[in-house]
Amino acid sequence: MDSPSFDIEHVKHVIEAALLTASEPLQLADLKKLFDDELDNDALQEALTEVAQACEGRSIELVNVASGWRFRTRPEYQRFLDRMNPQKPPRYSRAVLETLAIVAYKQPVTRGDIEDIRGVVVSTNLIKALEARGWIDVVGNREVPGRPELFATTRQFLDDLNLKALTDLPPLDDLGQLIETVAPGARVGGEFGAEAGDEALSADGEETGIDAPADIAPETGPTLN
Amino acid sequence: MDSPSFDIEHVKHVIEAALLTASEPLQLADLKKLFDDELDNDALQEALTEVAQACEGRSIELVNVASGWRFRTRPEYQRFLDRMNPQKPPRYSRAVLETLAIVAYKQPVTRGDIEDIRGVVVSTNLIKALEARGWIDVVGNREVPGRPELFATTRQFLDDLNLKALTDLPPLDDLGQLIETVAPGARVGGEFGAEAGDEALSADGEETGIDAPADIAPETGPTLN
Amino acid sequence: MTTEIAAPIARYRGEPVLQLPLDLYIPPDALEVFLDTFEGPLDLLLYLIRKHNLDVLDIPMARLTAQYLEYVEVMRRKSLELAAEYLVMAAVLIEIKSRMLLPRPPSVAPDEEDPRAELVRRLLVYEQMKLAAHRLDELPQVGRDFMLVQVWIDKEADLALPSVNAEDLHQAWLWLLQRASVNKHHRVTRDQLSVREHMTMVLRRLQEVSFLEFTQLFSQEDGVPKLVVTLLAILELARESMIEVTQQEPYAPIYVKLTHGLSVV
Repeated sequence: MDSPSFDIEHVKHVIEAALLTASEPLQLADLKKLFDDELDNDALQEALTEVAQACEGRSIELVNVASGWRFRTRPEYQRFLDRMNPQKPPRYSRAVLETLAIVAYKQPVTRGDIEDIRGVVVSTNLIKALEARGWIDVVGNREVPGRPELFATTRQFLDDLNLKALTDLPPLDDLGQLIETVAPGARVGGEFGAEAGDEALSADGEETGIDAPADIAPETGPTLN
Repeated sequence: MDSPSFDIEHVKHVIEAALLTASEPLQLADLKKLFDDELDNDALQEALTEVAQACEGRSIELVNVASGWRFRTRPEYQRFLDRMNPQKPPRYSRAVLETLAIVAYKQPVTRGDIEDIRGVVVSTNLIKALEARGWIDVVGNREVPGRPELFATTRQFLDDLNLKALTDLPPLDDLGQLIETVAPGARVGGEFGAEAGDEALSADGEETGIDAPADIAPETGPTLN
Repeated sequence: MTTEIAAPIARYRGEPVLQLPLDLYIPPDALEVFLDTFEGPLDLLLYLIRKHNLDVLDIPMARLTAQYLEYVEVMRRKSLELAAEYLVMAAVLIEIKSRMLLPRPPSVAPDEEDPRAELVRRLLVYEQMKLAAHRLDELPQVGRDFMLVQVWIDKEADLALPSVNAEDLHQAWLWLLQRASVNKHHRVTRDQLSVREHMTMVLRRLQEVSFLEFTQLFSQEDGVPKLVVTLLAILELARESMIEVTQQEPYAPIYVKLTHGLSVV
């Protein structure tokens, strides 16, 4: 706003106070409520940028995550903070992490989908632990017999990993690349020659559907193997 | 400290990170734990003074209250923060939740029992806060030197958590499976030669550990564990 | 193979492999641990494939099946608890293997799938998720790799009390387990909780009166389970020196009181 009384220093201080005390990330709409005069997005954005810049070289930084803006400590200070406070969130087992990865990358998924991909039964406790952590929740039911619940990751999951959107997750290896993992020289040809008959498969995997990720995308619904 | 490597800027940044993230005021003794090298009180005090000075003109200030140092918003910013208000209920710190969980699941317990399980000192304030809330109270004393008080959860605790009996609390049997208990390096499932040995050891340790819970739950004998 | 013995046929973890291991040797002591290392049959199969540098698109089924079955057999001999999934996978492998042994007519329809295709697809999808899980775990995480900033607001009127639910306690216990690595030690089951609850109840009753006759702690309306739990609670309290149980002479009434008879707290 071009109101003559617009004082960017004041706006910065108020915004900073709000962000430092908030228990959750704040969105632009929340920040606007701090001021009587209507503040436009540009002015707010400018103030946020300046607040962020003022943190340069300090131990905290202003970040924009899925639910909004918030301050956090820079990871390089964690080792000092750990000395004072030995309490850390649990380091999850592979079972939990694999389940989380499947929900994150294939959402929405049912427990059955997760079991199909992992090839083992997924315990209720495991799902509950991720729900209790606030990282996954039920977003609906799949319309098949039994109407199984569909799980997806939450905004808090993104917030807790300091991400703005699911697209910020590390990209998946594509299946083609996983196939290539074997060095070309390392083929075991000879010994298993007898069985290695069907070159067709390795030559053009496309026909077998191995190279067609569409097959395994969540859209395929309950047929997802 | 006249150590030549003493870097006041670094000390200030670390202290600031600790104070900005602590849920309770910090004492000099707490702050000292942040650093490997012994830091003397003068150096700490100097750093604190400089951190406090750096806040001049900003919306927060560093204050020394009865239980230690903490940042707080300057009162003149309160009216702005009130506008944003959607007062989300505060959350208890992890220390409070863990203490409450121990009293709930292991009652009756002394403060010493809680400290043994948590591995850290339990502050009087924390116990008092739970008593003030009416969730725990003293139900007796253990007949050991010092006659420590025995804490248990109250009827109100059950009411407030909407439980009929303690047995309605979530069972904890297989929670152990959810967390990482092996060395992080073992997760890729690649090589198991060297690591397998270690794990075998810990597997053994676990079994024998069941008979010797003394180090974690001192007065509670084998029969109840 | 034209390769001479000296030339490594593969590199595994940087080590040259001169000869394919003939079998998967599992030290007997490590077996149980070995089983725990895997998240299931897919994980085990992937391990076997990657360890032997097998071509995923051209899996030698006879070899893989033999190794897998050998492994499953050892587990059974050791009477280890073998998850059903492992047996199901054994059946799948055998079925694929036998289908591959069937002669194929030269005029085989082009759309006929390689019997291994479905297994390969599952293995790759699983491997993809396994790697993703690993990377997910490496992302900085709140509370573990960075902290959130929370500055105090000095405000007296703020009386909103934090709320807690049962799941919070569940989560708190997970934190405890993690830190203390006490996983197996703190087995708290419903039964034990019930004893603990009755210990508290007995202590509360003894606070109201200085002592009670043993029998007064029991009520006839209580069912057997409750009577037993109450007795266990009293025994445990006595063992932990929280109460005293006394009897002047045989057959005399038994009295229960707080140790030191203190009802004042």
